[in-house]
Amino acid sequence: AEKVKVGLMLPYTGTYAALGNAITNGFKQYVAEQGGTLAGREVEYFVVDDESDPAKATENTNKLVKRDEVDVLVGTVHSGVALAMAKVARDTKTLMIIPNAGADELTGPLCAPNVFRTSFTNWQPAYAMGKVAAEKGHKTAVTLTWKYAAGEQAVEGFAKAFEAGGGKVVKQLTLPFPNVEFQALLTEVASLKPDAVYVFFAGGGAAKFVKDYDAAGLKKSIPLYSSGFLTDGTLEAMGGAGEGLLTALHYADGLEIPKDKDFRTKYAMTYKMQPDVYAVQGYDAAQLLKSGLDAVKGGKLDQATMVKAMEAATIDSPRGAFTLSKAHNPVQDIYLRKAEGKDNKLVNVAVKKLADPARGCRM
Amino acid sequence: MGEMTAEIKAAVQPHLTGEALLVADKLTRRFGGLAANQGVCITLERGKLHALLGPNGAGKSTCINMLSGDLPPSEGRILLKGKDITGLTNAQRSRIGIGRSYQRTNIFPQFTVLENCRLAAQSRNPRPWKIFTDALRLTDTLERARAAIVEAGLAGREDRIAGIMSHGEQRQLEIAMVLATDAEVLLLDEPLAGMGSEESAQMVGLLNKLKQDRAILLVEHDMDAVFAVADTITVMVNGVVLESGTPEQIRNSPDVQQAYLGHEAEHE
Amino acid sequence: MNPQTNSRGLMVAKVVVLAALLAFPLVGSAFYTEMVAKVLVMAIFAMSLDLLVGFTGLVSLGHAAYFGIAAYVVALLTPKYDPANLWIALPASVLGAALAAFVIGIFVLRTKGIYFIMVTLAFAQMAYYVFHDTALGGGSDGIYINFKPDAAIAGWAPFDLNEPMHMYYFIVGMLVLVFAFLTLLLRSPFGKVLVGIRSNEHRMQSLGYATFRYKLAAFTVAGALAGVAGFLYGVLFGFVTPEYLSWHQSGNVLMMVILGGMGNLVGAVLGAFAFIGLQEVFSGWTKHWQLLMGGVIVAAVLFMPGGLSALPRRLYKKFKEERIHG
Amino acid sequence: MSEMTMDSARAATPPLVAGTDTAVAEDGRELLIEAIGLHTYYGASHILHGVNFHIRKGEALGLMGRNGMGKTTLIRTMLGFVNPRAGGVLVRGQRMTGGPTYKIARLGIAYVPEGRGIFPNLSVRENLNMAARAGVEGQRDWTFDRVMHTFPRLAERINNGGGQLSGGEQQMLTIGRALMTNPDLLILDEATEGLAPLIVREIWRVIREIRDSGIATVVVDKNHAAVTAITDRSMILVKGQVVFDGPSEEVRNNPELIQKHLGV
Amino acid sequence: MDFTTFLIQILNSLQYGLLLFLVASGLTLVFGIMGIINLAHGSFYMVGAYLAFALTSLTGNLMLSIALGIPLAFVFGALLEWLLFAHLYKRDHLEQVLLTYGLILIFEELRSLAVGDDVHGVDIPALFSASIPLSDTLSYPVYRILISVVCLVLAGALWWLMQRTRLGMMIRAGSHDRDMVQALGIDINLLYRTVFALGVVLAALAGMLAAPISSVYPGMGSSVLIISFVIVVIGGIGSVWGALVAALLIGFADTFGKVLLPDLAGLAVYLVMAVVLLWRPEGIFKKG
Ligand SMILES: Nc1ncnc2c1ncn2[C@@H]1O[C@H](COP(=O)(O)OP(=O)(O)OP(=O)(O)O)[C@@H](O)[C@H]1O
Ligand SMILES: Nc1ncnc2c1ncn2[C@@H]1O[C@H](COP(=O)(O)OP(=O)(O)OP(=O)(O)O)[C@@H](O)[C@H]1O
Ligand SMILES: CC(C)C[C@H](N)C(=O)O
Ligand SMILES: [Mg+2]
Ligand SMILES: [Mg+2]
Repeated sequence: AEKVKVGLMLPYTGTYAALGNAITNGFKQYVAEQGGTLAGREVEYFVVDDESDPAKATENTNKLVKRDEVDVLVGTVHSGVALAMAKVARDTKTLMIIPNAGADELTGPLCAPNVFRTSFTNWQPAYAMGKVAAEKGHKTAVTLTWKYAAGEQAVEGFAKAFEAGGGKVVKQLTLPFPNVEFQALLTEVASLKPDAVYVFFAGGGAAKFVKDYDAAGLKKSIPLYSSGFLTDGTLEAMGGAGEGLLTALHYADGLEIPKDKDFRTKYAMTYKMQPDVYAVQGYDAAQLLKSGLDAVKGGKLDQATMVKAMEAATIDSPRGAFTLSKAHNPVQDIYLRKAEGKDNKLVNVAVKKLADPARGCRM
Repeated sequence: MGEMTAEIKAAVQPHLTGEALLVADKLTRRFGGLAANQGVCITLERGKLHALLGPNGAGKSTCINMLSGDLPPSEGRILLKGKDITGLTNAQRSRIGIGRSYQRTNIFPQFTVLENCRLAAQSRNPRPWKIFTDALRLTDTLERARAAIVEAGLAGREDRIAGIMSHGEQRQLEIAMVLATDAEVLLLDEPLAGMGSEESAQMVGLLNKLKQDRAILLVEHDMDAVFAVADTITVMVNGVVLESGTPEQIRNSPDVQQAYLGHEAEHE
Repeated sequence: MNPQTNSRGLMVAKVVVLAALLAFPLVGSAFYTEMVAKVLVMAIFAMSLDLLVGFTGLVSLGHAAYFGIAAYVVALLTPKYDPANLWIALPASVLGAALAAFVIGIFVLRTKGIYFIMVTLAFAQMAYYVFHDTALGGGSDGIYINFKPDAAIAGWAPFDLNEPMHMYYFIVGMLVLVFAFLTLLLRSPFGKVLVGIRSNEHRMQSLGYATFRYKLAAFTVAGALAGVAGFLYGVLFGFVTPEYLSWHQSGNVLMMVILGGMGNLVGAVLGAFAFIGLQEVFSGWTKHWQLLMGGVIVAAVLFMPGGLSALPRRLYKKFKEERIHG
Repeated sequence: MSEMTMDSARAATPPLVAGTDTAVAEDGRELLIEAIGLHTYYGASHILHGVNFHIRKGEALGLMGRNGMGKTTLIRTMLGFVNPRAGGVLVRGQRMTGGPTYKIARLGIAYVPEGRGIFPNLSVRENLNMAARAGVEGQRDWTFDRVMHTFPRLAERINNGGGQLSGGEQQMLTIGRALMTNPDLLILDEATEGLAPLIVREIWRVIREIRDSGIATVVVDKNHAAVTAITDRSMILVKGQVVFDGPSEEVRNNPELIQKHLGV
Repeated sequence: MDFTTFLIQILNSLQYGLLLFLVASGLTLVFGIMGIINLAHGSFYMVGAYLAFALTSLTGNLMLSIALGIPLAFVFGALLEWLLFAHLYKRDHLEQVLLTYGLILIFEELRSLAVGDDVHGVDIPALFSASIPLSDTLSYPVYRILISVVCLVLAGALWWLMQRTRLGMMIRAGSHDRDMVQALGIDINLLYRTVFALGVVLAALAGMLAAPISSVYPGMGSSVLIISFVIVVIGGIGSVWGALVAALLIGFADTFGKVLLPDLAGLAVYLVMAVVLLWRPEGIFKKG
């Protein structure tokens, strides 16, 4: 069979570099498990560092699509970059799999037959968290996030579920991305004295936020909830400050799933480190691609056939098997996790088979 | 001529006779507690060279700075042909015919001697809207620049880069630039400093020629030169005018000798 | 090599380069054609900044503001499902950028040196946050230009920017225009004054030049030309984000100018080619391409003072000295 | 080459006692600076054409020549600011061709540059204090107070920024600062430029005083009469070549010499 | 905002301002006083933070790590000056911009190659890990107070060094005329090498001290770079007190901007800079 050309457009420098690397590792691990091929095809990689810079996104995508003529685009972490990628993918009708970026629009108003996602929408874990917070009997909450797409959408998801469950979001605080001086806002939180606080942060900012929250004495008095990105890959950096935090995400440590155990052992062996949610998403992107390739059976890469197969696929993910919604976003269990040591230990399933509402998707 | 000017002429400088071009009317300039100039009155007449003398720090450069618009006076007025120009910027004053040279060489170091002077000459007729005309084709400007270079004794050195010329040559260029602006009033701050004897002598000749249709204020510590060209001399000390008069009066004034000249011929 | 043959040599070189640019799309792939087009746009941007930095001595670290504002103007003028008219959109973008530069210039030109660098940065950052934090231009996600402007004049369209070739030649045309305009401007009396201001502004004033006005004019012209580049960039990629106004963008174009050699229009073009070209080549080699990029930049500063455009002269001088003493 | 042949120029230079620890002139006085066969270039332009130079301890030397003849270049070459393409510089018997300048200065050489080298961002007091240092033999003859005493005008402006001084005040400050290093050799490049006659006379007096106290001086000044009056020896440079090197008296008594090379 | 909250916000502003000054102090020295435009200053800050992380995981104690890190940073700074910066003093300032921009890229990649791209934490030393309660919900960490104290001490020391010592005078003189300083018998190369290294030490120290509260992450250098420049410039280049005042001003603008005008918070700092520089085109404490 002909080989398949995979374009990896991910951040390899800058704040999200670690995420880009994890996704790449995950993807390649699945291919390695398949004996170095996907559906019997040799995989040829074309790699572009997108630097998480939306301004360069269009051309970077063009590099893969027009110069390298890849069969499928895999990327990326940053929502803004992903939006630009998806535009090129739609315009050029290139198959695209998003292994992280959570922007709701990608599988909402901007959904397209050739664009898939193996990660999440920003809305999903946030919604689950809102539900849990309401169920815990909290009446008031304050939200706090960076003012950009991912943060705003997360807050919206949380508020939706929390208020549906009878709670009230009394104030939505924001600060510019990627500002990390939280003290003023923490003081504001302390003076509002809500029953709960919901935040969306990731990476270095997340670690700093949790430390500041703890140091300000708030962790003892007001429970902190978040989408799981807050504590993924950052617990070590938080020192003890993250201990006991409850977060919601589509992945957790200590899932009693054979697939996951297997995945983790192999990952740790190959890369000498523990996998995280990003590695899983990369791994699943490769799986999804395989299901498409299987459908064309070594023949020409007919997109319609592939799309159909991918839409119907059930991905045997380490996070637990999932299927795709009509808008091509995972319909997945969202777990409630609790930070213990360096792990985000599974507490329970917060929402089963949660699908993004995909408002605005006409597909 | 304004009535004020006449009054000043009569009261302060009775020896003045010609057409007053530039008048400093009780100029005062303070730097914090220090009054670098206090109530200084000076009149520059067409056809005359007025020398301003005084010990170091007396306020001579400060006075020139106020006349040229580089420094605003704390008090007092400046009149050009009877019109109050105190509020004008240095650029505006330059355009109405007041040119100056600096005590500390102030040139365009990266440019050639010719370009230095060409820019000076161009300021008479800047034509900024002519953006599709080659500046080097504006012959009137070029000619004036070349003439100034020759007058300042830099002939043959048009294409040298100004910044890497010797100190004395840069001092000559400093003068050439004022000449190129073709100003009616010249304010020269120690033009001879750093020049060799030959250049100095040449300069004295030039000043004598220039003053015929201009008014010149000369600050200079070279007494031989001053007495060779000055028609009027004002001596300042500590920011105030000590004495003003003809070269003869000044040379023989005991006050001036004590404050500035010292007693003649100690080792010369 | 006397100055005469030198300038003739330069002329020949320019013609050769132009011919190469014109021929490129005929041999290069569509992708590389687009890439060269991008470099040319950045070259226009770099030349506009060079007018300030290299010729007038005004180091602006906020030049991307005008680039970005022009891009937003086309983006906002383009209806969602229709193209805008080129002959309206282009002048509007350029005017928008020029206007912004004029107004900001009135404020920032009161400061000098490093302070000037910082105030230009401050104003650009404010413009950045206006687009970034408000819904005006789609917030941080930016907006798309779904249709490239239509070149029709009264129903007749001399070219179609949706054709990559046409777009490319349009950009080459704009580059040549901007280059010619700046060349003429710089040898005019006006241009000579700018260079004089760079060398010694105080003396220019005392010679009678109202330097503020000249600087404001230069700042506005540079803003307008940055606007030309911003317009082309937005149209070329069909996408506009606040990042176009960011200090990174301002910094990058400044790097191009310095790398190419300040005060030299050809240098600005060379700088754009070198900066983007190296980025392309290195990022194709390794994930850690910025290490190579950084290394090249450091080496360039140490061993290539005066930038790329000073290279031929320095080599020539070295050659001559060797002949004398060797 | 007029007036002197190359050989006679050599003859006027005392032989170099190379390889010994202290350089000593024929008359037994220590040689502070000795330069032989200096050829200095700025880029491609050849400025100094084989200049020989020396100065002994306690000697006062006048260096004369018209604008652009290479006086400053000679000084800067000897101070190590410029590296000559040929020739060598010995400072107190140590090979110091091309610098480093600070080591040369520490051998007791102080420099007052033409066009003033004050630090405008330092106050008058700081300008002086930053330079204070004991001489090579530990002498501390010149103190802050003595400089104040020599230039009372500076005392009045003591807390002013260097950049705010009048031209002449800056000149005084530069001289004062050079003296604060307690040098054995003071090089004054146009030190009286811009100074009022009274002060100039004062400077000549100071220079004489300095010379009498055993400090050597090299004076560049356009006032030839004054220079030859206070120096023992004079040198005249024309286009980067030494055309005269001999007793100042000879120059004083020979107006034609001045006429010819200095153009008065 | 009730009164207690208001007071606490003022405290926050002060504390944040002092933290900013800590980062900017090295820049005040290298850029403000020596006159070297060093964009890589943020990278030195990052190097310091990673150094604290690396050394603390070896020694287990931050204070000990800082004691070890300071001489390391000094040597590193001196080497860098000798290798690179020493060649640039006589060049155009903009070439320094280009060089140090290249260095940012290099340091960032070397960091990535050496320790990877993960976020790390550094523990607050046990001695300072307590908190002081301010209101029923809010308390204030002792470590932050410690940092504030260090800042004030540093500001004082820096001011004293620059304004009251001969060394300071020489440094300031050197920024204006290196040749003349040499002619006075001062080894300017050695002097500047030392001071540059000192600047690197200050930046690294800031990184080391801030590591426990800000954590250690890729790109942390560039996030402080611009703000440090803003501070040095609006304070008035070369003025240590100016930088301190400017840092406090920015602290206030940022803190109250976030609380009162959350939608324009990003603008606040730059608005302050623009206004200050239009009001005083040479910074708050302009030098003669
Ligand atoms: N910007 C300033 N700030 C403070 N003091 C100043 C300033 N400019 C000049 N002065 C002081 O004002 C006095 C007069 O200075 P000015 O330059 O006018 O003297 P001058 O007569 O030209 O002297 P010289 O013959 O030495 O050039 C001096 O004492 C000087 O220190
Ligand atoms: N940096 C430089 N680059 C090139 N040429 C230079 C440089 N500095 C000086 N020159 C040239 O070297 C020659 C000698 O200059 P120098 O300054 O030594 O003369 P000088 O005798 O001191 O003159 P003056 O009496 O005017 O100070 C001059 O022609 C000058 O133009
Ligand atoms: C969790 C984050 C890495 C998500 C990412 N910032 C985004 O833009 O969607
Ligand atoms: Mg004066
Ligand atoms: Mg000289």
